[in-house]
Amino acid sequence: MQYYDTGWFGVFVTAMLTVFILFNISRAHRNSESLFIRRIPGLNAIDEAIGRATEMGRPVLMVPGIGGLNAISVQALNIFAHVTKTAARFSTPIRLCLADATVYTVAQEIIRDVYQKEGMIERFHSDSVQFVSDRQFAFAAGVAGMIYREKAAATFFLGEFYAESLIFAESANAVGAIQVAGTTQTTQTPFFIAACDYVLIGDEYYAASAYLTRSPVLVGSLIGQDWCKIAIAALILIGFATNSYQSTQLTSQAYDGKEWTPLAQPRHYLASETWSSLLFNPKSARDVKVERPLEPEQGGSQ
Amino acid sequence: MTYLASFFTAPAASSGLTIRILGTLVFTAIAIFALSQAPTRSRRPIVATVTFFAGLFYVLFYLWPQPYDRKPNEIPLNSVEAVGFWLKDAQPVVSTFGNIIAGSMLGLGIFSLLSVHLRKFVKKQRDWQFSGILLLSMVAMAVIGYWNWIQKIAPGSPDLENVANWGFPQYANDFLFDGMLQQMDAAMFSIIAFYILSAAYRAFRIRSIEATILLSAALIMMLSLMGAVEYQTSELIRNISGNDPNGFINNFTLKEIATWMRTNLQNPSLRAVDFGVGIGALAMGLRLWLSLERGGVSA
Amino acid sequence: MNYDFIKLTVGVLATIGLYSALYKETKLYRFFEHIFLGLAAGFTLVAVWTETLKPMWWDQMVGRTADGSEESVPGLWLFAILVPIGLLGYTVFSRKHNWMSRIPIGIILGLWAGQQVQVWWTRYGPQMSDSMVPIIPTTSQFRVPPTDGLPTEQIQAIASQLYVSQALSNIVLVFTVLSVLSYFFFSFELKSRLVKGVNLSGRWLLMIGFGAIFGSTVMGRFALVIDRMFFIWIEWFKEGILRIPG
Amino acid sequence: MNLLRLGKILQGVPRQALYTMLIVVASVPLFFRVEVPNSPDQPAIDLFVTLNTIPAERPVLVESDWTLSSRGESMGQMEALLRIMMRRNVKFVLYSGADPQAPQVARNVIRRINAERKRAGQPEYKKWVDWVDAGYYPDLAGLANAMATDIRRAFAGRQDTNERGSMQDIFRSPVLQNVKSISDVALLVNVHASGTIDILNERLYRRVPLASMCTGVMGPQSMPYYASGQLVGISVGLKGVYDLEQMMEYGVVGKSIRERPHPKTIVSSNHDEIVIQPFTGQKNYDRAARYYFSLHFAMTLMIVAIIAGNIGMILTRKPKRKGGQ
Repeated sequence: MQYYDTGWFGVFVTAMLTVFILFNISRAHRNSESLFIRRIPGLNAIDEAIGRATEMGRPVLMVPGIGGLNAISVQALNIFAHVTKTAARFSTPIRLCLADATVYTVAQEIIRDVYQKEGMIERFHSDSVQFVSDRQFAFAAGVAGMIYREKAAATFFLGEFYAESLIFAESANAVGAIQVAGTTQTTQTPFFIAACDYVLIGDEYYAASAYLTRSPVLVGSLIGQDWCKIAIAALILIGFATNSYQSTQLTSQAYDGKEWTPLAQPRHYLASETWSSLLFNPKSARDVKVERPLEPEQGGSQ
Repeated sequence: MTYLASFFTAPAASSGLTIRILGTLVFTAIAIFALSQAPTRSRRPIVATVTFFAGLFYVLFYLWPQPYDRKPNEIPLNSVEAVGFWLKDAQPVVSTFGNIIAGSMLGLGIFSLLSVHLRKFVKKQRDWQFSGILLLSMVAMAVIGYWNWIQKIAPGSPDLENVANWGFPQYANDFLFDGMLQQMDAAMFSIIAFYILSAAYRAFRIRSIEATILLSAALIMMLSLMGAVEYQTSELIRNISGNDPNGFINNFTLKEIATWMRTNLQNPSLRAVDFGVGIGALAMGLRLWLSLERGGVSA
Repeated sequence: MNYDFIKLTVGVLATIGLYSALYKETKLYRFFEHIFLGLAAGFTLVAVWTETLKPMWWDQMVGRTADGSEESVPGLWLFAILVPIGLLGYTVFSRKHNWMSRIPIGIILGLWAGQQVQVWWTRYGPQMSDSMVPIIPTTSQFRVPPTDGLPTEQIQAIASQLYVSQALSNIVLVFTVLSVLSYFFFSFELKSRLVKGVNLSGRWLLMIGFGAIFGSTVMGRFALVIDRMFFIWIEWFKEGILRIPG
Repeated sequence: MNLLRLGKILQGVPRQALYTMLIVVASVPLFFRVEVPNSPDQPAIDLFVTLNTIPAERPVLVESDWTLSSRGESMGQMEALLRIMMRRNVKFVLYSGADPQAPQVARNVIRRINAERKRAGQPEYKKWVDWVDAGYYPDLAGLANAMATDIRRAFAGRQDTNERGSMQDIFRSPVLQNVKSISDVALLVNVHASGTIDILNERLYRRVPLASMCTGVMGPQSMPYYASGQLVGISVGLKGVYDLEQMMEYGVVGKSIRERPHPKTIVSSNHDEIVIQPFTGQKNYDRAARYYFSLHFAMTLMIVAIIAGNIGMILTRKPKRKGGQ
């Protein structure tokens, strides 16, 4: 199915990107020193925010979004582990609010782990990591209430946020908390930009853990991602060059998504008839017919 | 799943099925016990392997050439097709694994909720009354919900879509769910409008170039969405151009500008962000799949 | 006082209760907040079985016997392994065996990761090809002539041309994609002024995009609050209390 | 000095005051009915044209992924969609992949529209005969993949009460009996308040025409799919619904058509020789028409607030201005 759907090209590009990432990870293993990552403002704010919370003796509140367990929430938890480490040293209370039981499980373990490694497990309360609700707006109401009551001094909203983003941001703003936010949901970023002090935009979010930990794997992967982006940019450039050339040429055939049919008088190529378009949207194979033997009736399982 | 190896299945309500299920449970229990005895250094590899095979399925599903025009109960022509058939048939089954496992872990969340609020309630800590209310409404909703559900699935039960056949559990469930829960959802959702107003009032100041750009883009969009304003301005412009459809100024109606902004600035810029995010997700996916992040979550 | 009106009234009270947070966090808000959380948790307890585990796990595992219009479906006994795996998650509270909670986690993450590879192209391929727009105008005319009332082939001919205005727009489009993309390069130092410029313009173009989203979202949010007001004033107050049909 | 005070006031309006103003401007206009002038967006026109030109003998899949929390926008979308399909006698399958409650919410809307048809003396839209209910699917990705593979397997085992009141497989219903594969379906419309259209696009693009009716929030995220031809049409938020209601009222014609059914008929710049007659004398203007009027006041408040804040800032600005943040 897939090859007819996407053509060989889709598989090729995906494979290429994969190779770029993996290659750079292995490269980083060999020499991780010389690797450069540009500064990401939102992240330098983390320690400042925690410091402020410590002065005020008020808790740091973290939310890893309302998504299920996936790379996005894992990424958030990796960052929160870093935050917690700092908070633990200052013995600043933390509140990690979760909207998904599986993420809660992971968070529970990571955070306890952090306190253990810092040798202050006694500071780890069961309230520190709590599941609030897995229903979007119940979660929003609960977290907002917590922000108000606990007068959080610093809040971190990192992860998969939807409509509730602004409820958190404005409640936190109302109690005068420093806010660091970041989401992969481009539709929510503007609200964080409007209401929060520091915002991670787009895949700065994914760059964050590499920036904080400097671990070779992450840094390497980040470089690989840059390669991928360059590759995408290059592809776009090539495609747009060929299109620009081809659209000035005349064609005597028209393409209807299945086959070419001769035209009365030649005209310029339509966008759907250019090489790039044909490469990206291969001929649909709906008319491919395969004859196969039938298996005897009975006993189809589920 | 015509082609799914029928080895994994047994006729419904047959003793064979029951035995197999129980057998599987026993086997799993033993396996888990054995696992729990695994030496510390072998733990990471175990988790890594499990993760790898879980991910491998979809990767194969993507890469393996799969027969296009395929009708039910056909037999594959060769081994390549056989694998393709199998992958395609297994996919709907595999795609539920995540939900099932996540579903059976939900208790952890509820446990956390209970432990926090029961403690508050029992130890009469601050706001213990509210914790009580929470626990109460939780129990009520759960009990009523199941009561209603059991009546609904009971064989020969009347059509409960029809209000005429409703009894107490239906009314109670409708009251708690439609009357309260859903309404609270809507209320919380709509509260965002107020926050959007105060946030915009506070943040949209022409302080810096960026803020100014943000503000002007937002303003243009808002105005173009106000049908009346949009309509009036285009009327105005049509008059200026003297109703000449070719008039150059026609390009500058609010809607033209908004549409142009959307197609040539908004969509492309978001698309570019999404490329980055997509790559980020792909990279993170690979790292998790291959358990490359030491000390990370994956293992 | 019929049932529907009581239900309506409670809905209104709940709305007002939650809205009270707009003034300040009061006992009233706290009251409804906790009811909300409780109901949500209770509902989840019901839904996890009735919507997830029963249809996706139990029914698949035990299959279905034939009845009337339905042929029977055999049970997938192997499914019996899944819930015990999920239950491994509960070892997270055990000091000794908590590592086992990573097995179900690993499976969920693995499945997710695999899907990323599967869906990347179908999601982003068309987006890429859509950014490959021509920029060399094929005619000296500035803007696309209005095609009202033209026969189809003439409209076709016009469509196949690239007018100067379109070419300009396309240049903007490509530049936007590339410059914004360049803003997200993390591993290079930006030395040359040109690159810096592109990078900065990328950030500004991004801001236009975000501003536009903000603007178009406002409508949606306001629609919701208007709908709430409709619920309170028209459905409850006007039609419910004053008994005036809307 | 006085200006400075004014500026301070304009900058420091307490949030509670803003909130009160919003409540007022959102409520008062609801009591009035005004037809707001408006010109529909092309994506919405494309959607309307598609809905009015698909062959009536092939069914439409309606994936309803919204609940009461977004009823302000989605309910209007759903109502408009149903009105158009029912008036054209297009048969449809209702299912949901986002929320267990979505089907019930959608059923309520269908019930209400049916009541409305009864009042208007039109035939009721019969379950099983004109539409079937496939219910809720917890795993949309799986469903979409399965649909692409074999639609009969995707919806396998889903039953609905037939005209004789007994449960039967939905593929025996007049709606689906002729559907062998996804290509027999005329259109898949996703009424959504979340990112479900992404999942559908990833798995069903180029197998069945996809259309989206989304909330204003999802608009920007779904719009690129329209731009890249992955969606045949899209109606975004309240404006989208109002566009549809207006097109129902006045009809749509292609740009090469000279004579218009109604002076206010909408002209589609993406179509040449189509004529879609208005549904004259039927209930076309509804929810959106009402909300849209209030919306203008709310938006105005927002814009005024922003401008006031900026004026305030300018008035209080120190002689030496500091750079951006």
